[in-house]
Amino acid sequence: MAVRANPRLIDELELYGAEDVQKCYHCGNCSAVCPFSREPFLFPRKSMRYLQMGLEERLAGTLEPWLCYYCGECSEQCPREAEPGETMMSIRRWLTAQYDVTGLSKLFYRSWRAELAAVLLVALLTGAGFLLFGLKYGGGSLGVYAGPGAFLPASSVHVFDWILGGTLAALLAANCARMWWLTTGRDRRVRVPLLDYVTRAFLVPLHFVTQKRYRECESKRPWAVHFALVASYLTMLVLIMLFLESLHAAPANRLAHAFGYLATAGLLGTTLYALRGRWRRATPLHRHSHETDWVFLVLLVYVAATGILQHALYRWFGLDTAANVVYIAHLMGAVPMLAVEVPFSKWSHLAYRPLAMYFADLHERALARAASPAGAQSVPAAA
Amino acid sequence: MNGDKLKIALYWGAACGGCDVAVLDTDEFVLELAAEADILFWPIAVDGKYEDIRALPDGALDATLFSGAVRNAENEDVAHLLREKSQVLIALGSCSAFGGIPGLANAVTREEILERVYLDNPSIELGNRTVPRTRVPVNGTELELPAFYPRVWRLSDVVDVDYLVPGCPPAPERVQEVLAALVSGTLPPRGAVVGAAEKALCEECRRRKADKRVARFVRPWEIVPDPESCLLEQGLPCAGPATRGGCGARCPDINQACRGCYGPPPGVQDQGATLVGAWASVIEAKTVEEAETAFAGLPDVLGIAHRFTLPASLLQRSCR
Amino acid sequence: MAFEPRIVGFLCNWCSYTGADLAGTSRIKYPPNVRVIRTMCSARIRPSFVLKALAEGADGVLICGCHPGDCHYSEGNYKTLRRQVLLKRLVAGYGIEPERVRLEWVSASEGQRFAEVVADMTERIRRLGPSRVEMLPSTRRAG
Amino acid sequence: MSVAASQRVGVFLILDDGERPPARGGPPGLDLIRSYSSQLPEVVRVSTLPATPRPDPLALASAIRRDTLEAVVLAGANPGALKPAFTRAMDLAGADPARVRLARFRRGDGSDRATEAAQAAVACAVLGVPYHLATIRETRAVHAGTLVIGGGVAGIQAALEIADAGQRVVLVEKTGTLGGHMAMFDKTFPTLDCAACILTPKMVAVGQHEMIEVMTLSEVIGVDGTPGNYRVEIRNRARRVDPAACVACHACMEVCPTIVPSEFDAGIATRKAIFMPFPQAVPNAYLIDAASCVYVQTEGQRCGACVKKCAKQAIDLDAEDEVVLRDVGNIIVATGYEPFPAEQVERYGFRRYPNVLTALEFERLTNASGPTGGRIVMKTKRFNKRRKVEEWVCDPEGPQPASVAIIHCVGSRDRNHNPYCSRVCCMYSLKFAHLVREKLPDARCYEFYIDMRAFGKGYEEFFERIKEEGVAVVRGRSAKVIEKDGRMVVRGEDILGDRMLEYPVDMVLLSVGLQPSPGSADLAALLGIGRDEHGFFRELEYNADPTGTERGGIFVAGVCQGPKDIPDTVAQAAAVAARALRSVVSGIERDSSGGLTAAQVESRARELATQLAAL
Amino acid sequence: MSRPPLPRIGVFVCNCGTNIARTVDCEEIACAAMEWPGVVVARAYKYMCSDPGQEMIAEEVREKRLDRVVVAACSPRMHEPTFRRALASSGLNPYLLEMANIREQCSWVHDDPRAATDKALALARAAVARVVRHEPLEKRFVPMNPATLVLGGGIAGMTAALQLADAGQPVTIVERADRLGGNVARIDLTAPHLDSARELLLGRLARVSMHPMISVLLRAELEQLEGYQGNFTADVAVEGASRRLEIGSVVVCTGYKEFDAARVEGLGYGRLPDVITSFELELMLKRGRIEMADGRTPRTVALVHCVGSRSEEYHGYCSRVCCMTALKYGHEVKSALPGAAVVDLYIDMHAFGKGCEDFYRKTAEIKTLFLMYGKNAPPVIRPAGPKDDCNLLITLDEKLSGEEIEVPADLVVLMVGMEPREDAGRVAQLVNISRDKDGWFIESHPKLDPVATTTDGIYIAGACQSPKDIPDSVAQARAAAARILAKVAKGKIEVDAIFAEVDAARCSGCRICGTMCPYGAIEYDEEQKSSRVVEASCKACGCCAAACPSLAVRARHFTDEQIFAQIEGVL
Repeated sequence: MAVRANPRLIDELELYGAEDVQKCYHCGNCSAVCPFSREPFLFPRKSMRYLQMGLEERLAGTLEPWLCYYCGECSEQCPREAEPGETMMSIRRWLTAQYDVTGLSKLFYRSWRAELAAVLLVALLTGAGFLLFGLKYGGGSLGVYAGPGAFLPASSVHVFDWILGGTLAALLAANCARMWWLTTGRDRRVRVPLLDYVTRAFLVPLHFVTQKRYRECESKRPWAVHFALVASYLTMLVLIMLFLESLHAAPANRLAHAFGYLATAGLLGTTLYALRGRWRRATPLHRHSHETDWVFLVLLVYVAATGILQHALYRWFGLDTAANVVYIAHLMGAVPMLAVEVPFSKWSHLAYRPLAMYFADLHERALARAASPAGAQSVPAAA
Repeated sequence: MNGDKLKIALYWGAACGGCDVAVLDTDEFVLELAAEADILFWPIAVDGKYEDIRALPDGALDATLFSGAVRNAENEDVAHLLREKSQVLIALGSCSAFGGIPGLANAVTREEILERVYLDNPSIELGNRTVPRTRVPVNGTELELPAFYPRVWRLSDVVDVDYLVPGCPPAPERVQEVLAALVSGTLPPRGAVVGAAEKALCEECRRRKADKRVARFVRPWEIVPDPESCLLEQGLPCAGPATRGGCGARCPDINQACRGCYGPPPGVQDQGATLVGAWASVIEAKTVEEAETAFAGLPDVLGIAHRFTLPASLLQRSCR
Repeated sequence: MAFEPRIVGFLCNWCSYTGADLAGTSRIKYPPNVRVIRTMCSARIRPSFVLKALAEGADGVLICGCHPGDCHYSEGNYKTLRRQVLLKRLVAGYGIEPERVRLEWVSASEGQRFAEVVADMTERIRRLGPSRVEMLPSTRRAG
Repeated sequence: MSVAASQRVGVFLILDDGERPPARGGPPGLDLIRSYSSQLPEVVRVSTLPATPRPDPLALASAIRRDTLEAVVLAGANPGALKPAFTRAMDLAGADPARVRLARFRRGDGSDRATEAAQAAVACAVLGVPYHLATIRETRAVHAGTLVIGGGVAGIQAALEIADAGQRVVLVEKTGTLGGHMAMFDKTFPTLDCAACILTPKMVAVGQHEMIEVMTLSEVIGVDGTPGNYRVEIRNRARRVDPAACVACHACMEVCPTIVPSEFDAGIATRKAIFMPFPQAVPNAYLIDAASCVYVQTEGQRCGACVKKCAKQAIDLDAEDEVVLRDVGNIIVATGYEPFPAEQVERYGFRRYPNVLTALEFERLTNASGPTGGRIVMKTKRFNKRRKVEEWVCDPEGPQPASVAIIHCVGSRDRNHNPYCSRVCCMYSLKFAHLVREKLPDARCYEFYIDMRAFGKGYEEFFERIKEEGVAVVRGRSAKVIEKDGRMVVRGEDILGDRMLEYPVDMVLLSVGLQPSPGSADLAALLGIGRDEHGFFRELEYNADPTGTERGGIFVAGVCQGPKDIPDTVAQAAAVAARALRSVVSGIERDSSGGLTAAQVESRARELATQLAAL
Repeated sequence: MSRPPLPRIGVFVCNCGTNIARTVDCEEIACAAMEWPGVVVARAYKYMCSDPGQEMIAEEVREKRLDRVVVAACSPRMHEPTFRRALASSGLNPYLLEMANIREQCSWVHDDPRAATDKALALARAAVARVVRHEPLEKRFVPMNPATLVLGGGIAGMTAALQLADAGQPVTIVERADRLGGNVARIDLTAPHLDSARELLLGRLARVSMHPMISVLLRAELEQLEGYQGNFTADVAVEGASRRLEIGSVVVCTGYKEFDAARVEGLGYGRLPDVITSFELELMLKRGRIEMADGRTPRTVALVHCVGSRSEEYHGYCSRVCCMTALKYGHEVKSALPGAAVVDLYIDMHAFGKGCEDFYRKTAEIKTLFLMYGKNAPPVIRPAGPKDDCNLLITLDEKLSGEEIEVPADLVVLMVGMEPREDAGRVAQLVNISRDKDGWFIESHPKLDPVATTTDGIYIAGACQSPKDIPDSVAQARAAAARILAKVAKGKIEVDAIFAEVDAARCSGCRICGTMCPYGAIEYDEEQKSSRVVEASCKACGCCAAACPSLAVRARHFTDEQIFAQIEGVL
């Protein structure tokens, strides 16, 4: 059965940032340049082809975009300036929207106004909520930051963290399930035995933590930066989810604090580096910025900065009131950042990417198994 | 005998006798000839011995018409004899002029011929190894046979010849013309080819001719030729283009490709090579394979192209 | 004395003769056994020329023309090729080894090739030995 | 096709790509064009439109209706792009859709000349008169001679065409011989006939032609005058060998101590400082490369061995350059091209791996008269005793490659290098593949291509033939040449086969594109002719006059105008010869290359409009 | 073979410094030559080509009353013109010279002095034997009629005519249709610069119509052409009446016709009303109405390349202009219908001309969807179903994605290729030129001579030679004009002294030579029943002479006698 082409999908993808994909004339240079491009996952050219032709179903089912780390070599060498790297990035955004079960992602990606509104709305709600909570159920006084009578007791915030975390995790899990369905579950060419799912599952945490594939790119620096960012982020996440009290508690838990400082520094450093890069359009990766990229980075910087500021105000200067105000401001950044970015936007790639590695591995095994009797390969096409 | 009458002789060397028949085919003219000339010697028609001729003084004969090629010592001896005794020596017919059909023997060696005819022939009695020799003792006497030469010669190879009358056989009308000229003393200066045209056969061939293109050569039995158009164009290896005219295009008139019996046209040295050049020029092959296919209808090129002129070819197989 | 073959070369003016000249300007050495006769096109070569050369005592005849499709006169070399096929058969009829008559394509840039062809042909003819043909005698009495 | 005289015309000035509509005023050139347009009596409206976004025909239709326009003129750098929109708009507005006319011009830097030409173009379009018709200028041709710059196949052809007509030609060639790049080639596609067989007779004909004055080692350094009457200043660099005396015996070469890479052999072989570019060079004489000659470099202090060796005393090492003047009527520019420098595409490893060769190098390698006698060999390492270094050389006895990859579009169709298509590479690459398969029947041969541009007569058939010969044609530009386990590996995507290829190969041939000769910028400035964005000389009009230039009496032919193959080059060269001959035969230079004021053109156009209406 | 009276031959052997003398004993040759029949002087000298060398030859010619000269030196390709000039300057016919190439083909290629000298002796002997049979030859001239007949009034024909007429030469354009302009008149804009074809044509048309040197015959056809270059007589039928024209040259610019798209079954042309050809789209563009058959505006327009071209079944060749034309349509459709999507189905994108790759990129930038199909696997077009939001569905095996896809379209434009006009065969026969297997006229040589044909005086230009775009046609038309102008400028046609001639007294009219000549220089005289060589058209290859079985054709300067003598000489 022939697949229906849709010459207009390219217009839709343009909203996700694929502004140059139409220029591609399929010389195959990008795929050959890319160290990750090998059978059965040939990209970026083929993904660009699906996009150009509007083969929506095929495109939604591809794992390839997640296998790309956007080192930018392909874009650098593209003879038509079709920006294959950026196109892959755009497809990832589009895929994020496809995986999202709520449809919010689509809204955010297609309209930066909607995303901004959502962020602001959640921020206001958060601010108002915590203010109300602090006044009504918390310490009631902005003058107390920590300890008994604290305006926002760590334990309460911790509970909120867990509720928020749980909700977001559930949403993300639903998206991941959809991702599985689109890429693997419905693909009849790929038959994955259950055992494989179990035995290869270790790949998810492995890639999640190490992003080791990223290191295979020719330039190692982006990986280092990304690794630092993710490590900081995860550290912070662990600290907040598990040791929130320790951060607040006096006397200070030196270990938690030390990690906290490190993570904050890491977050600030890497995000500022990224912002600077995007501002200067220094590398191919940073040459094109979708609106959502700015939102994500700005929020991260903001959250990291407010986080460390409230800490500093309280710990170093003993300014409890100011610390509380900044804390609320911090939460007004952190909550929308998580609520919007984790399931619906850029953050989600932290989940999708390792999953994609995992699925890709399953695909490869399944295909190899299907083709195993005939092994020989790489004979010239017309020989 | 009337002293005014011409004295002529006719002789045949290695020949089939067709030329003599051609002389006879001049019908009543033979009688006129006989009225004008004394035929002193003509093995097929007149009684006469070599000794009679030998007895004549040199130059006693006004003319001799010598048909047939020189194949053996006897042919050569008589040729010398007649040359001495004749004022005018005319080579009558293609055998005499160019070697003719007997001349095809030059494609092989004498040994091969003897082998084939006397030793290796299926009709030979088993064990019989008799091969002719020049001297054979029979019952105490020695019989002498004329020596069988290693190759066939044209008459002009052994003696000076004054005129050539080509044709196998020459057309009777042409023979008559020559004889009439002889009688009336109007033969052209010596050395000429007489009884033939000055152009190639195509000149008198009545067929319609176009610019030549031949897809492939065919054997005569392969096609029924169109009676109007050029036979060569139809793929038959017609020798007409490289053959002297004069016969009146007798063969093409009966849907038969010219076999080349009148020999090469004026100036042409080697009829066979010339025919090869002409025939090979008109096919359209671009590779050796294509050419081989196109030439499949020419199985024996030498024999076909040099059917009557092999002893006159520029090139001769070594007899050593 | 060792047998030195005598070979007559017929070379077309535009490709092969120029190629032979190039062998010279490039100082490529080859045996001196070929004597060259220049014609405007290889298609000028009448089969009689070849017979004549053989009859005059040549041990071999080399004909060189432009590569197929390359003829200065668009198709002359094809005509040469056609004649060559029939000519070789004719020559064989005389009891002469057909290898003594050779057709080669040599372009104007193939000086090296010309030298190789000459060397190869000389060697082959040397191995064949002298040509065993006789010239058409003007009369038998002479011999 | 009659043209109605007076109509209500609307002029739409279309801005250049990326240009924003000026809030007020605008660039001076544009303003002058606008004011000029609006004062034309036929013009009822002048508006300015950006090139993008595309105007909506419906909106245009209402604008046309509003002003009851009967004809529309689109003016700008690329007005045709909007023509269909306007045609439709005219139809929608109930006007005659055929009355959309184009005035194409380059505003450029807004110089007076450009503005004047733009105004003239608008005037012609408003009046419905073809621009190139109204701008024809006739001047008397004073000199019959023609200067041909460049001695490649284009220059040779043009010179011969003119000289065969009995007219005088001065042919100026920068190098020491005629022939250009074509002389270096082995075979030419698609007929595979040998380049030398075609070219050398023509070179000889030029060299011996009594009507052609050949100046090798020469350059044009000054041009002065008007069409039909140019005075040209030519610098003849000293050859230092008298070509009339030299018998090309090569005794001098044997004693010359200097060895340098041979340009003619594209660097895969060497030559001496006194050398003959190639055996069939015209003039067929040696010359001295001053840059590498010991004598010249030491100002006569050392060497000079060749002088003593020359029995004909043809060598004068102290000869000096001279400058000569020639008066000509026409100038033909046929300066050809230079191959794209392959080292610019680092990933193909040219110069890093010895057996990555450019097209020209391979041409020499496979050429029967090349350094290996046409044997395709891999470069082998050899110790150079003189210079005491290891070198990679083409040894005629060297090993032959078992697999060869040919990479198309090196430096072409690439925004990072030359964005244009070089037009000949596909076909010569196929030719290479054929030669490889023919000479090395056991070798594998891969072609990596993007689009197979086999467009000419017999080309497509040639492509089919190559495929049948067992060449693996891979649709996909190979991205890089890498080294794996001591072997070169070519990596590329086989798009049609849906797989990634990594072929180990012994030799890589880079099908480099063509780019303008190094001196073309200076020459263009000297001659006062334009160049396009890629540096090729700009033709006057793409369709109507593909060989004329902005300056009358100066024509371009061959690759210097844009990449093209030999048949197209020869046709073009003959075409320019026709232009030159036309003025020689009639004594009149006639061209539409400008030089008239807008007012002159306008009044001519008005005259013509009435004549055209009468047709 | 009658021998001419004993000639007086001078033999001059060049040492070429040591180039020859090093391996060849030049003195020995000179001594030996003195013994050869006819040789009255034989000398060796250092440099024969030098001024003193040439002077020596001239002096000997005068003093010894030489009537033949042999120079044994370098290749005749190098110095034959030099020595011919030397002969001419001493009052001898230059063709009474023969050179023996004892440098390039002797001293430079052999090491053994004895063998080299022997070979040089043989070559010199052959030259002497040959030169005996040389005869003085003169270049001849035939008059050149400056008038030209241009067959076909398309862009190529008009360009050629104008080029000639502007040079002041009379031209007659014979056009079959009732208007000039040809196929260019059918198009609106030209690729890649989107210039107006109308303006281009109007300019040409105006100049042609107003030019005093051009006469245009519309609704006219060539009926017969006789004569040879410089001197043709053409019979032209103009609206029934026959007119006779005396002309010197003919430029054939008969152009092409478009491929009949209905022949490709699967495309549905003729069956599906919204499948149209490129020329039909041109008409729509000219009218400003791109509409479907029912009057609606298409939302998606598909362009199918290579219809009838690059296929095993129809034409194997590429039609060269369709790719760029399709790209042009991409732009035009997007301009006229900004909301429409354009789908472009191609095999390889032939954007090779100047500015074309750039145009291709721009077309891609405006989001034209390019789909690649395989050669010999053309797309199939069928009507869409009621549920589809389109009119037609195109199925194809898309090569760049490897997917079997279907593309929705409302209007499909078939880029029909070019093919020879149906009367091309007749024209070829009339003017005696050949056609290739596809039916295009064959040029004399694709590189040496792309506009001349094998018949001198007949030129071809434009798409009748093979598919071509406008600039290439224009260049070709001008190139053809250049050839004619060159001859007109001289006023006469020089016939080289070396050519073939037929001895009518020997010719039997077998017509074997008829097919030998690639230049149509051999004519058959029906009345005389003999062939004849048109000297003005002969290029002296000698092929006919080799084929002639009657030795009636004689190749001057390469006669049988000369070559036979040379063969005897070298052996």
